Amino acid sequence: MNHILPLIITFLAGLLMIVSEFIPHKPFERIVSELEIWFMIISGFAIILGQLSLIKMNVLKIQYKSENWKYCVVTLISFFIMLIAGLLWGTQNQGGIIGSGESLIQSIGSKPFDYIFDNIYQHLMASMFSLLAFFIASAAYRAFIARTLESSLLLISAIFVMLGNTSIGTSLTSFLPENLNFLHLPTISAFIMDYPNLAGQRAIMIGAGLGIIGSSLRIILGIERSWLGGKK
Amino acid sequence: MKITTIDRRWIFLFILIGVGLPLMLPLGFKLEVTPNVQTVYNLIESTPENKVVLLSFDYDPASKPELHPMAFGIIKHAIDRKQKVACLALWPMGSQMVDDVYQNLKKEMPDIEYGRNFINLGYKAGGIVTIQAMGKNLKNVFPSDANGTPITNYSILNSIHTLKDFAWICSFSAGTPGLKEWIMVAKDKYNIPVTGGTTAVSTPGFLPYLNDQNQLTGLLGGLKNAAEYEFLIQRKGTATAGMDAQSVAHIIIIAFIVLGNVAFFVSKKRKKD
Amino acid sequence: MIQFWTMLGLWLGALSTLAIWSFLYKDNPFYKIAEQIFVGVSAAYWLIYTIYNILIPNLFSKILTDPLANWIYFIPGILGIMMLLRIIPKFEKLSFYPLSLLIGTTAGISLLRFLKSDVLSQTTATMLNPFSSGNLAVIIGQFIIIIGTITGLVYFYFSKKHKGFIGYNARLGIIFLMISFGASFGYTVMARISLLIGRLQFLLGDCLNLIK
Amino acid sequence: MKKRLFCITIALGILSMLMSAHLFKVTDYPNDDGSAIKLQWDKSILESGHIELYKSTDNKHFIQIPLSSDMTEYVDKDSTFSGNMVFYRLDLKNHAGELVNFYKSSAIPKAQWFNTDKLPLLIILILFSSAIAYYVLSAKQGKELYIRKINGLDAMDEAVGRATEMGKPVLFVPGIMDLDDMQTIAGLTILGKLAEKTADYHCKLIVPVSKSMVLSAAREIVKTAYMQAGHPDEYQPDNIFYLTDDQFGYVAGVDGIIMREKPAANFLLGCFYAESLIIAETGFASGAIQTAGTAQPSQLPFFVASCDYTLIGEELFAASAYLSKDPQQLGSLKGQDFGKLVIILMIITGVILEIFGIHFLKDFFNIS
Repeated sequence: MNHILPLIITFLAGLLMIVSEFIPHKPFERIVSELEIWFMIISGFAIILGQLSLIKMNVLKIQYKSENWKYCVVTLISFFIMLIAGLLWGTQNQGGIIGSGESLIQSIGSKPFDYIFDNIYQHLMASMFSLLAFFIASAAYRAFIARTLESSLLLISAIFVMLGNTSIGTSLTSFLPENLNFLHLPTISAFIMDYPNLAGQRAIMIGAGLGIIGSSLRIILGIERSWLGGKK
Repeated sequence: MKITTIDRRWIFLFILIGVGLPLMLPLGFKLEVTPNVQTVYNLIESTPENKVVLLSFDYDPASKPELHPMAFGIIKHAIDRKQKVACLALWPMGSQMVDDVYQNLKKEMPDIEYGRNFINLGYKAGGIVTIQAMGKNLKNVFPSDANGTPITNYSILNSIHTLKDFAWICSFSAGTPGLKEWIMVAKDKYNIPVTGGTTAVSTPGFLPYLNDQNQLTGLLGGLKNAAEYEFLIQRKGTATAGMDAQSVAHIIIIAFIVLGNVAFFVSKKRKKD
Repeated sequence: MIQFWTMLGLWLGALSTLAIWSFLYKDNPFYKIAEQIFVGVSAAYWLIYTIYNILIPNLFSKILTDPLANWIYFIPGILGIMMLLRIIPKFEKLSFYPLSLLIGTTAGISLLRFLKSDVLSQTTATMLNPFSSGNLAVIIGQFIIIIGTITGLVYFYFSKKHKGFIGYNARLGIIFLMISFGASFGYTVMARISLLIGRLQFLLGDCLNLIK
Repeated sequence: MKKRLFCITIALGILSMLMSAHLFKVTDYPNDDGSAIKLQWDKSILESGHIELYKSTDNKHFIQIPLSSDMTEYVDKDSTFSGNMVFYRLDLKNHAGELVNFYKSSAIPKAQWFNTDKLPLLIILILFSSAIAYYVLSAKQGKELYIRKINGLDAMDEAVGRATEMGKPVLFVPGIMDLDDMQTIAGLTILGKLAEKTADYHCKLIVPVSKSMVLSAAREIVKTAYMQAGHPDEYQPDNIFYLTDDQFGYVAGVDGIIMREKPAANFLLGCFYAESLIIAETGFASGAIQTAGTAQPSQLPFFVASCDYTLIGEELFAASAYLSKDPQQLGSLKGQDFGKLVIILMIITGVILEIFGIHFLKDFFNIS
């Protein structure tokens, strides 16, 4: 029963958002933009919740000396170094508790927070991202096998588009005369991208859009309440 | 069949080498030069000596891999043709991009001299409004260069009063403000030839400007076009290397797909037998 | 001094890259360390980011400078604290109130946004005259768009068995979906290889000076 | 004579006012909250010189509005408008900067209660919502509803069973977005059903999350599921934990978990971006059965390529109805299908009309 009030709040908030779309009159637009700021503030508080969970989990692992517990020490140390650096001297645009660390900038080149960001964090991000170059190759090798009609189509359209986008594709078909231009790999690749690909994407977008509309309505009407944990 | 379960780490190794090697030793795959790139090349090639040209750096480090090689190639070409290059930035980080290109150019081109045939005017906020103001009076907008030295100290801009005095304008553009604003003011209003370099993502949006009215005089779109330009000026730079690496990586991936399929059909046949 | 720190920065960057890549071979202590540093540093980064860029400008500075004019911000402030009270099991249920506000708002906003930009605008974009161009390829292409979109939608039809006429259309729909997946896969390869090129340019160029 | 001249002057004045009303139009900006006025002037004005625009709230003190020289339209947005008359003057100057002519006009900014531009949106919204509501109600009254097979979901039991046999955990990844993305909520709904199964099988369920609010919601959902399955004591909140908000930091962590815990079944359901393939390929290498689902068209190819089962787009949102077989949920799914039917009919009608050069339907639903 203690779910009644949250469900009413959900209903009213959802309804307000929908109604305000159609009413240009004051104060509806203002309410919507205000609620967006509220959203940010609440999730801003929530982020602390996540950090506490992170610290707790790592401390527990260290305490019980569970497997790989030594690495949890690394997590905690790097977390607190970054946190303290940010709190004490601030970030690129903001000063911290004890100022902006001008003398540190003189010797390191930037604030400690930014130094870690530029020299460690950014590289970790870029390297993790670049793993995709390897994985996209291994996934292609495994998935693009002409087992069925579907997987053959997947394979063929992928290869045409891949070839059409680099210089090899251009040179492979460059011997073809001008009036057979439609057989040039870049032309075929562009055709696949512009038509069948677009059609597939559209069907997914419209379908998923309807799915989102349906789920949103279920949530607003209180039919879908799993996020509250309970069913009824 | 063993080959269907090939350790995927072999694929990783091939990709790593296939991308790494061409970066160090560019192969220079033959590229078909597309008409838009040729137009840009012709524009610079046909501009008389001692004319001053304007380059606008409208991007930040995120688009560096694509736009940097273009900026480098075009400036080098212009200076080789004995034109004088003035650079400015409509994006805050653009000025650093200019410096970076200049430092690298200096290593290759000893006859480049700051203030005589190259100048960095630095960053100005305001986008289209700034461009319009330059159309009226350039020296009001840029009284000094990026380092704060008055531009009258240098000889390069002696003959320049407004935008109209530049032989052509080129914008390396990753968004707004950028090439579009230059077309709207410099080309549409003052009828100065405008060309540009854009990221692959934003290229389709500029194709309509390549029309009968020559709103754009050629366009470099993405790494592939940058490599074609390097091919035209006969310099194997980072775009060529990058494009080579792309091609090799694509060949490797396709080769593995073919291998996988062959193995699949062979094993299917054996099962049948 | 500054040179030392720049040099150290390059080394740190190179080591981070190699440690992450070592995962491609197998899980190992270097990856584990890099992973944990990544998790720790990024968690702290987002915390600091949230404090400086969201909580201070949107809440604290408003409440502290002029609490009376900005009284309304006490509401999200209190809701935020209710969210935090999840830590104490006794007050756990209090977090339902901010959560229900957020979910209701999300549902309302998504409903309209997707109706407008995904459903309606994609539908009108498909209402095209296939014969509008004289080019045969374009005419075929436009027919493909119309048929592909419709049959793709039939594939997502849930309340009818996929057999007979519907089954036939749904099968055609899945064919279009597969071509589309293959095409976007192939199209993405180039972008992903570029990421590796960027990394190698850092390692081979900036660190080792092997790239001219 | 003087009288005649006077008459002519008056007539000319009226004429010029009429002309100016034609050449320089000032009207209330429609469908807004009363904070904008729309100004339009004829292109012919620009031919004889350049223009300067001034505005005033008292018709005495005019202030200039900066314009660029080629504009023929301007929307004056001013939040200080209070429903009083606003006056505008358009000065035409020659190249020497001398005033050649001027035009004056005024308007009262008004706020509207309904945005008529959005009428088609409202029509479709009411149509779809009432269809969904109708089917939900008829389902409530006991009408049997059919739902077609969704592959990945049937395999859920099998995957959890296999994990239990092998004594390995099940991993659930809800994507990297917060609760403000409906895909995350759809993923969490499936998590509830999954948790009931792992509770039944006494199988360990690991849920690393990337957003704190998702952490709260996921814990609540799993806790309830374990209670409903009759094993509240087996619920372990610490198995649902936060890693980091960062996209790739999160992936690094998830990859680590996959390689160390070696879960036998991975469920990747929610909103995914570039990380989709990194997680799916690592999961494949670890030998897990993988079920993925997202509505991100750009990431679906990678899930299709490296996972065993993929929920494509709308299937992700249909999953909770499919798994629960709850009549109300099934009813809303039926309503969505009605929406699809309407759209297919709209497309077919639209295409036919377009072929005959009738653009009415397309234009009507084209909302900018």
